[in-house]
Amino acid sequence: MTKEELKPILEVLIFVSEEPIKLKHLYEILADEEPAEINLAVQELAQEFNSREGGLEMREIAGGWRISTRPQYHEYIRAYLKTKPSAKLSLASLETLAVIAYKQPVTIPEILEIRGVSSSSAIKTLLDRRLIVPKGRKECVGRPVMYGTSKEFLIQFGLKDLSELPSIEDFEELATT
Amino acid sequence: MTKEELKPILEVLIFVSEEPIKLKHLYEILADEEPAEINLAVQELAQEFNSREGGLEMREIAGGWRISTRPQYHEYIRAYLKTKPSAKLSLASLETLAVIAYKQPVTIPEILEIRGVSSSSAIKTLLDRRLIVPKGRKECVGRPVMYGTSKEFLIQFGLKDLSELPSIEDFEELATT
Amino acid sequence: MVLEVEAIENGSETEPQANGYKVKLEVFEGPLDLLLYLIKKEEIDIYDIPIARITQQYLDYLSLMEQFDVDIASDFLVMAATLIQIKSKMLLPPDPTISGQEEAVEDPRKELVNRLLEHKKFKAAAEMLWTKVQVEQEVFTRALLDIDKENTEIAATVYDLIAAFKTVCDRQREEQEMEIAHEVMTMEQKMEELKALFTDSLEVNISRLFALAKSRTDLIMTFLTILELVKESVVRLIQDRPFGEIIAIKR
Repeated sequence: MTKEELKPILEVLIFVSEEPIKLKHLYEILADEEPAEINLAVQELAQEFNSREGGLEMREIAGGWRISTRPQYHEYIRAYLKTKPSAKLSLASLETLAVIAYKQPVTIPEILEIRGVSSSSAIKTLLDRRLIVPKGRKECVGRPVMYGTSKEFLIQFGLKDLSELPSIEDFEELATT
Repeated sequence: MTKEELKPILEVLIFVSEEPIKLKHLYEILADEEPAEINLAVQELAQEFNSREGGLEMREIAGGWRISTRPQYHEYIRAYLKTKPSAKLSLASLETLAVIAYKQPVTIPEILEIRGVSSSSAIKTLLDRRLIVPKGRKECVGRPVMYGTSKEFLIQFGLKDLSELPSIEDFEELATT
Repeated sequence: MVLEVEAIENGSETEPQANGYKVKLEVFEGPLDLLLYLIKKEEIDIYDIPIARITQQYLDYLSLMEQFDVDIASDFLVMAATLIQIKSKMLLPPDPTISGQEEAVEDPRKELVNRLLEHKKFKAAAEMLWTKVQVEQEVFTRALLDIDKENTEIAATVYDLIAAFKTVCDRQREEQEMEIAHEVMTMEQKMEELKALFTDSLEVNISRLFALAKSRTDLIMTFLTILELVKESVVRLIQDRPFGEIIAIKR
């Protein structure tokens, strides 16, 4: 393989590696190539990559090579993290939300009964994300608060109204056939 | 900010974003810049980035921008990451997916009509692989669930958006020969 | 047609010898696929299908499937009925009440031809998707960065929601079934269960027996049964020091 053929291969390997990739690893993957040839190609590649003066740079770090962002752009990364979409839910929150969506209005003790585990922190997350709202109190001992899904819930899950929620039956036939 | 100052910042943001980053999101982070200016800078950046002919490329996919490896280097990456390609979709699943992609939102009975065969297990596979999502219910007898393709579909099939799919009429010629 | 080849390889293909001819029995996705196959094999113009001939071949194929014990899906039988219906319509003489010039009589094959063409289009579209996914499977994105780990949770769609609800319901049902199953256990049954334990070992730590209990009721039953076993002199209990472990020893 020529040095020019080697370079893009080295570039992708450096890019996909979770840790800085060591030369030793590169020799292993490219076992047909001379280590000296690989060394030279990596050096040239890094020089070319960095001469672009782009936002990314290729650096040797902790005995390996990696592609990272140049330090001067850190504030934009912070700005990105702040605006990062956070419509993601943990499995516990998702299960709790599912119970509330399908059994609403429902109280915390009832959710505990159905899920078999305490759901207080999940309820807090769902309230913070405005996916659920309190819907009055249940007329029984202790008058616990009942919860239901919000308008925000419909928006995030792309539903016109609650009747659009698929039912268990809709999916049961899929699983059995 | 000049366009030349914008480009490395955009490069960094495209790199750090886990999902293809949407222009809208870039406008939000760079709120002081003109959207038109950002659009132009992204276009130029991508052109420059790709003109290097390195192992990486900047592409518009699923309505956003991302940096990924060029397909021709996959065997070296697999050798290094020791990953296997994910299981192939069956013919039945792909045909069902094609019907959903072109006829969305579409119900199971409608898919049956076109394919002439029950597609329940294919639908289950597609749902499990997140390629399709339920999209409400059809206002007709039985209110069946309608299905459409997901963002994951665009990513896995390398499409900018649904309009990038060749029109179904383009297949007419193939069908009659 | 790569896809077709693959489907055939994956399907249960048999090559039995029938009437001296080598018959290749392919498993088709559905009746439309079978029809398209027959049309292609016979090099027939899709717009002018000799319906009697194709119907016969279609039925022959179904009976062949039957001979080899391949389950025939109802979709195939529906299509057989449709073909026979079209065939009989075509045998009917033209309605004399309609004047010949109007040409108002629609070709009975028209709807079927449209369905076949539509189906073929989607088969071609499926192939296009197959090619695309092949390429994209060879594309990789960067490795996880530290900042990704701040949000390792799962993105959710309506399908995830119903799947989560189903998981919760299944779990609840299982728990209820377990409770019911154990509540009906009588003391005699519990006695048998514990005696069986003592056939394997001469001594058992009774805290282990309590740990095996699957519900509160089961726990109480275990306790009562141990007392009964002591009363019947099947086992004796010893404790080598105050507050130490209690061991049941077979007499």
